[in-house]
Amino acid sequence: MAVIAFREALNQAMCEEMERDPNVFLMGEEVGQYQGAYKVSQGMLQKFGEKRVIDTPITEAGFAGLGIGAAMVGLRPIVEMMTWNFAILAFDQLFNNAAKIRYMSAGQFKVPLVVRGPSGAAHALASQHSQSLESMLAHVPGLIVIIPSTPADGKGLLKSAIRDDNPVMFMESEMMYGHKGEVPEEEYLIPIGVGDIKRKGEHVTIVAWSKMLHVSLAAADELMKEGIEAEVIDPRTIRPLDEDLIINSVKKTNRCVIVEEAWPFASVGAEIASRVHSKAFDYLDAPVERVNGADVPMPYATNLEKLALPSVPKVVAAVKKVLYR
Amino acid sequence: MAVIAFREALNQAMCEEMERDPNVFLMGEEVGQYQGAYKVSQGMLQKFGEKRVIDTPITEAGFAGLGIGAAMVGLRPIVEMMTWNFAILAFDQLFNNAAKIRYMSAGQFKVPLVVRGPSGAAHALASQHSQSLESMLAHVPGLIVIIPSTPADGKGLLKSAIRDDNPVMFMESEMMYGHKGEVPEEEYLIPIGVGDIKRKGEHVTIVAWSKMLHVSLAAADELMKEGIEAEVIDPRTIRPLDEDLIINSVKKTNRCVIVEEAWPFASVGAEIASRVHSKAFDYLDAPVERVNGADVPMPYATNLEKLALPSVPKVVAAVKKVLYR
Amino acid sequence: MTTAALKKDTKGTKALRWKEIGLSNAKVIDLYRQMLLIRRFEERSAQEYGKSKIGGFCHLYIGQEAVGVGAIAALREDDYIFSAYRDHGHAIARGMDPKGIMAELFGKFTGCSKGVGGSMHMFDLAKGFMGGYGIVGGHVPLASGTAFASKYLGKDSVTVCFFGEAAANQGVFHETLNLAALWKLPVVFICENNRFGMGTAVERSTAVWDIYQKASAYDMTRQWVDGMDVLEMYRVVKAAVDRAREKNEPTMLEARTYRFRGHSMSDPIHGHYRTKEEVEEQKKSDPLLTFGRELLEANVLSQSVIDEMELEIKKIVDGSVEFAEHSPEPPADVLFENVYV
Amino acid sequence: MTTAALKKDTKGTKALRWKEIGLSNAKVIDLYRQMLLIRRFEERSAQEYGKSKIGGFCHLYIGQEAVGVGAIAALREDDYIFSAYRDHGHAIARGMDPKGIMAELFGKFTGCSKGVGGSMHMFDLAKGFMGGYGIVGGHVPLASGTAFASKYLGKDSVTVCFFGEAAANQGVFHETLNLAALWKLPVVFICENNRFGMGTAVERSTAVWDIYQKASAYDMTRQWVDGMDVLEMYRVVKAAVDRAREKNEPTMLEARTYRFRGHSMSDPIHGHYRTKEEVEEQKKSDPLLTFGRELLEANVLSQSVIDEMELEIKKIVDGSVEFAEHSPEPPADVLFENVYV
Ligand SMILES: Cc1ncc(C[n+]2csc(CCOP(=O)(O)OP(=O)(O)O)c2C)c(N)n1
Ligand SMILES: Cc1ncc(C[n+]2csc(CCOP(=O)(O)OP(=O)(O)O)c2C)c(N)n1
Ligand SMILES: [Mg+2]
Ligand SMILES: [Mg+2]
Repeated sequence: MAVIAFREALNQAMCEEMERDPNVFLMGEEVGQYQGAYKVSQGMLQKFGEKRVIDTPITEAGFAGLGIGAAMVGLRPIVEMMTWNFAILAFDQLFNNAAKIRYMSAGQFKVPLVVRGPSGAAHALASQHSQSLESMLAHVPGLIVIIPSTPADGKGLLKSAIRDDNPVMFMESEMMYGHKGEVPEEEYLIPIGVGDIKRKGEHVTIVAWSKMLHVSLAAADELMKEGIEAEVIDPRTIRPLDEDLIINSVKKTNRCVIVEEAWPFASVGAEIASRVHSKAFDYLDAPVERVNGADVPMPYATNLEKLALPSVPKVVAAVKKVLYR
Repeated sequence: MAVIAFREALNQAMCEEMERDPNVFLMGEEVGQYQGAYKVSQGMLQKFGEKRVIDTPITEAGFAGLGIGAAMVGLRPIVEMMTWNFAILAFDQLFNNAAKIRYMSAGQFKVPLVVRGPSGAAHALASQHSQSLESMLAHVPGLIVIIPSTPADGKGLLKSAIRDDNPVMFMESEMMYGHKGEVPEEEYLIPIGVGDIKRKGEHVTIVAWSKMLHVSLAAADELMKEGIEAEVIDPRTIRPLDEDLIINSVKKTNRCVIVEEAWPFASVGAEIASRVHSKAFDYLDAPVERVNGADVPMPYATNLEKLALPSVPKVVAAVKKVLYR
Repeated sequence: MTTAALKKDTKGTKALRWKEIGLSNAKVIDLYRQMLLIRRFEERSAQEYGKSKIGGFCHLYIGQEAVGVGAIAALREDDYIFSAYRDHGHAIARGMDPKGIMAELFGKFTGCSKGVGGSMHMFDLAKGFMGGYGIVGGHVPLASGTAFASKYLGKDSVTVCFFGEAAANQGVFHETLNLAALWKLPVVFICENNRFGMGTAVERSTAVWDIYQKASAYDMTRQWVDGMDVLEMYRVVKAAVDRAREKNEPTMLEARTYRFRGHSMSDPIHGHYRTKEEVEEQKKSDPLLTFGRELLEANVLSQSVIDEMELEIKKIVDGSVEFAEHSPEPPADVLFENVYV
Repeated sequence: MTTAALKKDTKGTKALRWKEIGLSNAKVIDLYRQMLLIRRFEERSAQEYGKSKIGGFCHLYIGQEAVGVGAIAALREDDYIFSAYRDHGHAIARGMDPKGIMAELFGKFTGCSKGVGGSMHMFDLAKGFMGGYGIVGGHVPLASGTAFASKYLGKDSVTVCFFGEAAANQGVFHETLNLAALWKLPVVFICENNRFGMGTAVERSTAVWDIYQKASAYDMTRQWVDGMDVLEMYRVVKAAVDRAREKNEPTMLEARTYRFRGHSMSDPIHGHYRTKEEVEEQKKSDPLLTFGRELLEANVLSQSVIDEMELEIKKIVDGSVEFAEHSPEPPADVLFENVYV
């Protein structure tokens, strides 16, 4: 298998699907001539030309809506949001149009749209540029929410997202674009809605995605030193959620920790905790612990930002708590 | 005590605060000349004049932002959203500006703003006009979210909201504007963040707010016939949440049902369920049950809409489930 | 600019104007008939709403018929139409079955959106009727999307988007016009300026009362049209649609019209925001009245033909109510259908 | 319209132009000094960013100094200023302490936002500096809010709002201009057209390249200004601010300028989106160069005075770095402060 960076895996996924289907095109700010704000679309303008790799004005609601309309008549737009923070400007288009058109039209129209871009904190980008908004997106029926954590998952899931006939919100991580990982040479897809056990373990189940998956794996290494074997589960898709994978793991370990970069209140982590408590009620030996980003706007100062984000020590502490150690 | 309608109680709260403080003003679509889309601002233009009761163009992001800027320099705007569904267009202003300006400026500026309007389903308004979005608002640190269920609570809380120096999201219910209830003659305030036990009971705790509080009270009456005494708790404020009130009740009843009009995934109900499970872990005799609006865009047809919303039978069934009856 | 300036100016004698724009007598009679069908259909809808057979919001098109009928007559079958929540008239003008529209209003399974969409969300894939939408201005960018797709796919389908004058104050309208002008998309924006956004007069909601002039910020071809004159609507929209089809040139049109009824069934016809007198005055330019008179004077229509037409239309409308009445509600499992593919 | 048309046209001889607009020699020397301070401060910021003393995004104002300095010189102490993320220059021009600005860039507790705001979010209540904002266009409506408050409170404080030409494509810009024009708010919108939004040339992002003309959709007083000429900026903004103060008349100004550096420290100065030659060509109208020459020719400045100025400014900049270096990080509990009052 080739070892490539996350951004490269995403780039491959888009290129392969665009070669496969002429109705797939990429649109967004700086995706073309500039080669992508984070270089995810590097080389794509040269490869596919201005017709299919389109630079937009800074007008998130406008081009998101344009993408939705185009999808209604058979195109398969990939709309890049320079970051998901800016997509808030397009929430009306995503929540009231993309998510509802199929339902309102009683199935006459579908919206095969992918909206993708980086999510969450990078380094010292401060409050308006550091948000993890998957909880809001996942709250809305009609939307699919995918948030991969490895190059291989990113490629396989982005290809599935582009082929899916539903509006898919695809969340990446600025900090992970450089992460390298093995990616199969041959073509492959990863099914939407199927989670993955990233590390097997017997003593506790840790559920985490995107950047936090890596924090959790590092924590698992730490815990190993003390003989604690953590099972680390990556849902990969947030909506629909692979509930069985999580519940079955908890039924085995009897303990669960959820690690999430987002704010805690009414978050995806809250949803998972609620389900684990209800569906593994008789198996839990301790209440589910949730490790979240601090419930504050992200501060600029690096020392504070570090304190605001989930970390290996915080995860280790949470695991020990559920183990009463 | 006088018996008045919910809309009248809100109207009184605004009028009293505007008489008390010249810097308070009301702005929104149709609030003036038209006397309010739902007549909440009836008579206010006549009473306070065009300077303080201002009709806006249909431009939610624009006038929400205008309100935030005005609040930064000492005014206390009440911004009416004709319905919260339309406020999605202003989410960037509310999430990135209102919620963060105090934090980003290290406390130099504050945003004493109230954004209010009806939330949730009315009758056959279909998918774009029937949403309960409190979960998204409550996810954001920096915002306060209030969602009262009686005229008295509405008046006392709206007055507190107008006097509060934080941005307050105040959610009403189209269906409740006509609800009548006793409201004290003398001036009073209800503190933000303090819940209320709307009915005392020993066997089960039902947590519900806004319209669902009334569905839950009706269900409690039903249950009474079978000798089941439900304690019905109305948080009144969603963020900050009166957690102790809920946890203490559950510690007493050992059972909890959460009734919520909103979609289930990553909702306020999920947050409450997660906290109840964690903080009353050793007291729960059954997993928390959640009764939610169906996880679909709201259909138009009345028969389907009815099926989509929480109902007395659904709440009764949930209560019986946690009671293993 | 004064309020008066917003009213239509006269266009002198109209004798056989339609010949000059290539419309046959049969065609103009059909235009008249479509307007009459919409009028009667909506009057009946109002009655059924009164009987609570129809729920929710119900926004009538009465008074504005000439806009939709004239504009849509200029379209081809493979063109796309987007509407807002005031969409019944557009749906009928597009040739959608009145039965399916009335059934939709009744929330029945036989409705054009199977009863899940309702008054504000009529859809018809086969007719290129891309839907009615309830968020003011929210559908405008969608129209640039279908226009983009036509260009991308090398199809010459044109998109027409209807919206009100108050919607032109929404940011996304501005964003969309910029995209359409910048990328030269085959779309015609038709702003139905009926003078009010709910209870707010256009003069109180926007700084420039000539709505079509807003397109100057995008250097887009623009003009206003007498929205009470079905032939003018046809003529001007036809020209715009041809420009879009042949040159991918977008156009912004302002159709000056008037809403005879309240904003929705639950709103007053007049009151705080406009006087009874103003409404009565405006009714003098009722498109059915004026166009009917024109056709009678030209002996293209006779009163007896109109009477027959009324009878035929009454049958259609009665039939649609009949159909809606006897249609089944959507079965329970429809609640969970079509959330995802 | 061609790209060339976006470049400033010459205004003939400039000899003692400032006298005609009522500025003393001392004042214009101060304007020059402010531009120099911003330039040196930002050059140093770039170095410190290179040393990772400064993190996150860091958008330099180099090349655009004349816009902020000229405009802000036309304001009163009780006026309000809103900026975007390219806000260091505006903050310095407003007289904020370079120490506090550098400390903010360093993320220190002594910063103007105590280190929690950072490069994009500088605030100074006392100076009426209402903040720098990171969402393109997102701060524009806030400016209409402070202007609204001035009118509401009967104060004659004027609000000035800076934003880039690409921000003018955002819907909320359109919504805000309509509100400001409709309600006659005392606000001056200053669009800094530096020809690019990140890597996108203005011609590729908007249908009308004369950005100031977008205000025609709101019938708002508008004009373009040579943003490389600090005196022109002062003159035109002063007139606009006076109109706002005296007649509550809003104005939209387009300052034509150029960004000499990359969009942010992490972006290339030239490359895919513009050539080295273009940048070099533009540098010929560097406001420090041209205005410095003008003052020298007029014998208002001498090289020795400029040299002293450089020394004095170097001390200030060194001092600010010194100060930032030795300032403490925000204590941990600051993380949870100021979320709520
Ligand atoms: C974003 C949004 N804001 C407010 C509303 C409530 N509303 C529905 S229609 C309407 C008036 C729209 O007027 P106009 O655009 O002129 O269209 P008309 O109703 O006159 O056809 C308003 C305020 C809405 N549906 N969406
Ligand atoms: C809503 C939003 N979209 C995208 C971005 C990313 N971004 C930051 S600055 C910028 C370019 C803005 O250009 P312009 O408005 O001309 O201002 P300039 O940077 O040239 O000063 C972009 C795309 C953002 N911060 N906010
Ligand atoms: Mg209207
Ligand atoms: Mg720029």
